[in-house]
Amino acid sequence: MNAGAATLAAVQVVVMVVVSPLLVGLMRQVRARLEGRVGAGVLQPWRDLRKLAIKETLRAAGTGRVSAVGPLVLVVSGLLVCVLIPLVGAVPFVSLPDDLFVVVSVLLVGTVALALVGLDAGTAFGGMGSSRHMTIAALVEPTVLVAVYALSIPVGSSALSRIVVARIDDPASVASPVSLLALVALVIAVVAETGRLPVDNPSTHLELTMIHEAMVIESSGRDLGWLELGSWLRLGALLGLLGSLLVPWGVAQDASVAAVLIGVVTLVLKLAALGSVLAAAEVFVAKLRLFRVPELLAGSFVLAFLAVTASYLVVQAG
Amino acid sequence: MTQVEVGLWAQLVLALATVSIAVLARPALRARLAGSAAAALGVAGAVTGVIALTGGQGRLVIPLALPVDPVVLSPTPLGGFFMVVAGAVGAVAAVYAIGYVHGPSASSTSWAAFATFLLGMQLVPGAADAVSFLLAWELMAAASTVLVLTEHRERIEVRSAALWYAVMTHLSFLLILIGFAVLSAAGHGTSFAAMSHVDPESAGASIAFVLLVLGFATKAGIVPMHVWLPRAHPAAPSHVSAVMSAAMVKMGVYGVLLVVLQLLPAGRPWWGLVLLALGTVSALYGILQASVATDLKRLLAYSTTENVGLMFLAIGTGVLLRAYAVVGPAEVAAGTTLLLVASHAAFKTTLFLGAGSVLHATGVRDLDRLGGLGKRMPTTAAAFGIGALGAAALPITCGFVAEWALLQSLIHGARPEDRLVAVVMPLAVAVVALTAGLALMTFVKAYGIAFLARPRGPEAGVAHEGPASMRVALVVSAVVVVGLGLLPGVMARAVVRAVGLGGIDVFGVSGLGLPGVGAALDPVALTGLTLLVAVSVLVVTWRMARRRPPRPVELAWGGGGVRVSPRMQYTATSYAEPLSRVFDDALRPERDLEITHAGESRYLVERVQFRQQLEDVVEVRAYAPGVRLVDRIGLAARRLQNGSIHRYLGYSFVALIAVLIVVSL
Amino acid sequence: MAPVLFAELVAFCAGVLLLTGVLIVWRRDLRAIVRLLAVQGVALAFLVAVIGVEARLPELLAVALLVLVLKGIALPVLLVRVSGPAGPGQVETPTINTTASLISLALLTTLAYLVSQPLKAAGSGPAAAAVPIGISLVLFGFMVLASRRHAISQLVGFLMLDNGIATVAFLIAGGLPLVVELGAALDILLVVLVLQVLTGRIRAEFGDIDLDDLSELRD
Amino acid sequence: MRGLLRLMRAAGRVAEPAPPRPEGLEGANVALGGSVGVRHVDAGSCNGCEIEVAATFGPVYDAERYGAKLVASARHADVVLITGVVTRNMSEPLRRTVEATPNPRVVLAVGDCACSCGVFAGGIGVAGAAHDAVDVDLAVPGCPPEPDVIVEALRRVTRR
Repeated sequence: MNAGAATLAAVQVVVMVVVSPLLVGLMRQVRARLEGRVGAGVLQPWRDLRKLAIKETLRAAGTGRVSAVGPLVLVVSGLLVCVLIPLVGAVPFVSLPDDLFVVVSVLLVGTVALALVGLDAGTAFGGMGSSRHMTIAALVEPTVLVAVYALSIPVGSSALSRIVVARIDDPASVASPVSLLALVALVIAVVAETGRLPVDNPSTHLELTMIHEAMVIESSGRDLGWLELGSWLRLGALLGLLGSLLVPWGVAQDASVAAVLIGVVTLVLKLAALGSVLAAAEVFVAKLRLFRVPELLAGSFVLAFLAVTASYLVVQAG
Repeated sequence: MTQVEVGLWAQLVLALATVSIAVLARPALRARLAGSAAAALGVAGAVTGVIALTGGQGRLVIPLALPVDPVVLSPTPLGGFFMVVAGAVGAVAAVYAIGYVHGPSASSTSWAAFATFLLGMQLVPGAADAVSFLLAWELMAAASTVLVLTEHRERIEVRSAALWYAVMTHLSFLLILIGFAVLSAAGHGTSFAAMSHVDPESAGASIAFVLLVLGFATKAGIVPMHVWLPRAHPAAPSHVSAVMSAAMVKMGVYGVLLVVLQLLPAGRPWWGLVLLALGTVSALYGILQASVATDLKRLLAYSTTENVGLMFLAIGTGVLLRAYAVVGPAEVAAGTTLLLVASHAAFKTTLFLGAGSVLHATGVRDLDRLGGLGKRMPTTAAAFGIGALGAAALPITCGFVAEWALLQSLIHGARPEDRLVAVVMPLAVAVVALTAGLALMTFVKAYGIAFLARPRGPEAGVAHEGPASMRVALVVSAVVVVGLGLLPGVMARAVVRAVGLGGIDVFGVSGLGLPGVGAALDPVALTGLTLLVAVSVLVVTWRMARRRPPRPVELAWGGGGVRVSPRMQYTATSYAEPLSRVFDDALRPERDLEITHAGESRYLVERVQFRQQLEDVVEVRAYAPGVRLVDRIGLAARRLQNGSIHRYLGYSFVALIAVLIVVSL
Repeated sequence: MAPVLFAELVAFCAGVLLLTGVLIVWRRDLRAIVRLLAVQGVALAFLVAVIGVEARLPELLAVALLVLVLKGIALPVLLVRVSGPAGPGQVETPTINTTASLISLALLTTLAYLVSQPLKAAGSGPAAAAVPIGISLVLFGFMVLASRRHAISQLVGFLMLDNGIATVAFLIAGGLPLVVELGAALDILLVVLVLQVLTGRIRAEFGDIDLDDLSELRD
Repeated sequence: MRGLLRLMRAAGRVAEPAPPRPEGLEGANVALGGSVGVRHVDAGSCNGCEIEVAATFGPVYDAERYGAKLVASARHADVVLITGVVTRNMSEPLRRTVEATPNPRVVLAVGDCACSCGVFAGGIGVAGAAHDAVDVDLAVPGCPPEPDVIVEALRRVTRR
C-alpha cells in the first residue's frame, strides 16, 4: 500500500514542480491576451527561475540566518503540500493520513517562514507585508477548516483523499448545495491565501499596497528563486485541491500506470482550466482596500458555516 | 510504606530541606544549593506522579495540630498526571533559577516561598479529601502571592498586581470552599469518595458544579475572571511566572477534571455548554489580547488564558457529547484535555524561560525596544523559536499534536440527530481555527520582532547570552517540546491511564491513534517525508551556493533611502495594528491624535502626536465599575461616622427601640 | 399596708416620675433640669420605700435611703458644681425643637406600653402595672441623651435612663440585689467624675461645653 | 462587465507586430536568458521620458513579450533604467540603487538628460549626467526617445 502511495507522491511532486511555473505563466498569458497584449509566453516563469539561479545573492548586514533558511522552508512546505493533497492520485500513506489539519498546518509553516523572511529584512516594507500577510492568514484559517469540515460530514472522515474518493463514487454529492457553498468559500480562501487579485495584486509596483511582494522585496538571486517557486507550488497545489474537489473524476484510486497517466493528464487540464478562469476573472476585479478584506473573509466564513448546517439538513432529508 | 508514600515523604523532606537551606545558607551558595534542592523536590514530585499514574496505590495521613481532621494524601492516576507536569516544570524552573535569580528574587524568603509553592502544587493533586485539598490550595496561593511580591520595592505596579492576584485567588478559594461544602453536605462526607455518590441530577449537584467550576476557572484564568493573570505574570520573576503559567494554572484545570470525571461523572448537557462557553470566550479573547500585546510577558500570560480556554472547550465537548451518548469523540475530547495540559506546560515553560533570559540580558520586556537578539543570544532564540512553534501548533511540536486531537474530537463529534450539538460543534471548530490563526500571528510577531532584524533600542544592542544553568533549562524544555511532538505515543499511554477512558492509544511506533474517531497521526513519518523531500532542495542549494557564494551588503533595500535606520522597522504595535483595526469593537483601543499647528495656519503642522492605549476590555467594563461601586459604598459608610456624638447615640436609641419591638412581637 | 393604699402610693410615685421626665425634656434651663432630676431621685427613693414596706423587706428601706442620698442629693449637687462657676444658667438649644420632642415623648410612652406586655407578666399586682412608666423613663432618658447638645443635659439624660432602669427593677423584682445596686451606683459615680474632667477640658479648649465642637476632631 | 467584454472582443490584439531582433549587447548579461527585471529610477526627469517608458510597457509596444518586466525592488532587477538628469539630491540614492542591484546588471540611461544633461545642462541643482554618477552600459538618446527605440535597447539586453 505504501509503495503505491510513494510512487504517486513522487509523481505528484515531479509533475507539480514542472507544471506550477507553467500554470503561472499561463495565467499571465491569459491575462495579457485579454488586455490586448502579446504577453511573455507560458515559459517565462521558467526563464525567470533560470535567471535567478545564476544571479548573485545579496545578504544585508542586519539580516540573520532566517533570510537564508526561510526560502528553503517555504519550498519544502510547498513540496510537502503537493505530496499530501490528492492531486494525481488519492492513495494516502498508511501511517500519514492526509488529514485536513495536517495539510493546513504544513501550509502555515510555509506562511510563517515567508513572514519571518519579511520581518528579518529589517525594512519598513518587509514588516508591513509580513503583518498584513499574517493577519489575512489568521482570518482565512477558520474558513478553510470549516469549509473542508462541511465536505467531510457526508464522508465521516476529514482525510482529503477519502473525501475525493467518496465524491467520485457519489457524483450527486458534488453538485449538492453543501459542496457548492463549501467550494465557493474555499475559492475565496485560496485567493486570499495565495495573494491573488481581489486581496493582493501580484504585479503591483507601489510598495504600500503590496502584501506578498513586500515580503520578498529584500531577497535576491537564489533566495528569490526559491520564494517564487514555493509560492507557485502552493498556488498550484491549492488550485489542484479545488480541481480534485470540484471535478473528482480522473483522480487515480490505485497506483497502476494507466490510472497515474490519466491522473496526470486530468490534473494538468484541470489546473489549466482553473488557472485561466481565475486569470480571466482577475481582469474584471480591482484590488480591495486592505480593511475591506476581512469583510470578504467573514463572508466566505459564513458561506462555509452555512454549508455545515446545510449538510445536516441534507443528511436528514437524504 | 508503598512507593507512593515514600515519594510523598521524600517531597515533604526535600521541601523542608530547601526551606532550611534558603534560610541558613550564605547568599553566595544559597542560589546553587536551594536551586538544586528545589529541583530535587520537583523530580521527586514527578517520580511520585509517574508511580501514581502507573497504578501505584498509597495513602499518607499527616495529623495536624489544628482541630481539623488530618491531611490525607492518596493521589489517583489523574492526580499523578498533574503531579508529573507540576514536578517536571518545577524542576526545570529551579535549575533555571540558579542562574537567573538576582537581587530580591535571590533572597531567602523568595527561595523558601518557591519551595513551598512547588510543594503546594504537588499536594493539591495528591489530596484525597476536600479539607486537605483546600489546605494545599491555600498553601500554594499564599506562597505564590509572596513570590509575586518579590520585586515590589523595585517596581510600584508589582504591589497592585499582587493585590489583584491575592484578592482573585482567595475569591476562587472561597467559591471552591462553598462548592465543596455543598457537595459534602449532599454526599455526607468530605472525602472525594463520599462526594462522588451525589446524584448529578439533583439541584445540589448543579449548584456545587457551578460554584466549583467558577472557582477553578478563576484560578485557571478563564475570562472574565482572568484579570489577575496578565498583571501577576509580568510582576513575578520569570522562573516563578513560568511555574505559575505552566503548572499552577493547571491546578484549576485539574479541579474541573476532578469534578467532571470523579465527583459528578454523569453530568447534565448544560454543564458541557457552560464549560464550552467559558472555553470559547476565553480562547478567543485571550489570543486577541495576546496578539496586540507589546509586553512580552503580558503576551505570554494572555496566551495562557487562550490555552486554558481550549482545555475548558475540550472538557466541555467531552461532557456535552457524553451527555448525548456520543461515546467515541467524548472519550477523545477528555483525553485531549490532558494532551493540551502536557503540551502547554512544555512550550509555555520554554517561552517564559526564554522571556526571562531576554529580560535578564536586556532588562527590557517591551517588544518595541527589542530586536536582533537572534545573533546575540542564539540558544535563547532557538529555544524561544521552538516554544513559539509549539504555541502556534505547527508540525513536529507537542502543540500541533494536541490541537490536531482537539480538532478530530470536534469534527467527529457532530451527530445530526441533536440540533444543539449540530450547531455547537462547527462553531467550536471555527473558534479553534481562528484561535490557531491568531496564535500563529502572535508568535510570529513575538519571535520576529524580538529576535530578528536589527535592535530597536540601546538595551537590545548590548544583549548577551545568560549563564549556563539558564541555557541548560532552556535546552531541556525545548527538547521536551520537540520530543513530545515527535513521540506523542508516550503521552497517549499516560493520558489513557489518567483519564480512565479509552479513545486514545499508541499508533505504530510512537504515533497517536484515535480509534474512537478513526484518525491517526505519526509525526515521525511526517518528519521522514519532510527530510526526504528537503534533501533534493538542499543539494540544489548547496551546489548553487558553492558556485556563487552570497555577497554581504552593508544596507538593506529600503527604496534607495540613504539612512535605513532601525527605527524604520516594524514594531510589535505596528505589526498588530491591522488586527486591532479588524477586531476594533472587541478590543476598544483608545486612540488619540494631537496635531499642534505651526502658528495660526491650519496647513502648517508643527508636531503630530499619536497615542494608542489598549486596555483589557473586560477589566475596564466589568471590574472598574465594580471597584468604583465598592468605593462609593465605602464613602457612604464614611459619612455614617462623622464624629457627631448625637448621631451615634441616635443609632443606639433606634437600635434599642427596634429590639424592644422585636422582643414584643 | 392596705393594698389600695399601696396601689395608690405606687401610682402616685410613678406619676411623679413620669411628670419629672416630661418636664426635664420640656424645660431648657439647665438649673431647672437638675432640680427636676433631684425630685425624680426623691420620688424613686419614696417608691422604693413604699415597696419595702409593702414587701416587709427591711434592707429595701436601706436601699431607699441610699437612693435618696445618691440620686436625690449627691448627684444633683455634683452636677451643679460640674457646670462650673457661671452656674448652669445657660439655656440649652436641643437638636430637636420642643414640640417635636414632646410629641415623640408621647410616641415613646405608647411604645413603652406596647412593649412592656412580657415584662408585666413577670411582675404581679399594682407594681407590675407601673412597669411601662419605668420603660418610658428609660426611653425618655435615651432621647435626652441623643438630642441634647450640652454636656450637663446629656448627663441628666443618662441619669434619667438609670432611674428608669432602677424603677423597672424595683417594680418587678422588688429591687435588684444590693450588690448589683451598689455596682450600678459606683458606675454612675465614675461616669459623673469622668464627665466632670471632660467638661473641664472642653471648657478649657472651646470656651463652652457644647458637644458639637467635638465633631471637628475627625479627619 | 458586458461592456468590458465587448470592448475586449472589439480591440482584439492591440500590440504591433514585433520588428526584427537587434543583435544582443555583449558582456555579462548574456546569461540573463530572456528574463530581465527592469528597475526604473527617475533621477530628476521632467516626466517626458517616464511617459515613453510607460508606453514601452503598455499594450501597444508591449516590452513584456520580449521578457522585460518592471520590478519594484533593485534586488529583483537586472537593468537599472535611469531617466532624467542626476540632481544633487538623487545622486547618492541613484548610486545606492545601482549598487543594490545584484550582478550581472546593466545600467540603461534613457533620454538626452540622462545621457548628457540635455536641456538642463549647467542647472544649479544638477550634479551631472548618469555617467557622472554611475558607469552606464547602454544609452538611448532622444528627448523624449520613441518607445520602440527603448524597446529595441531592452531587446538587446533580453536577446529575444
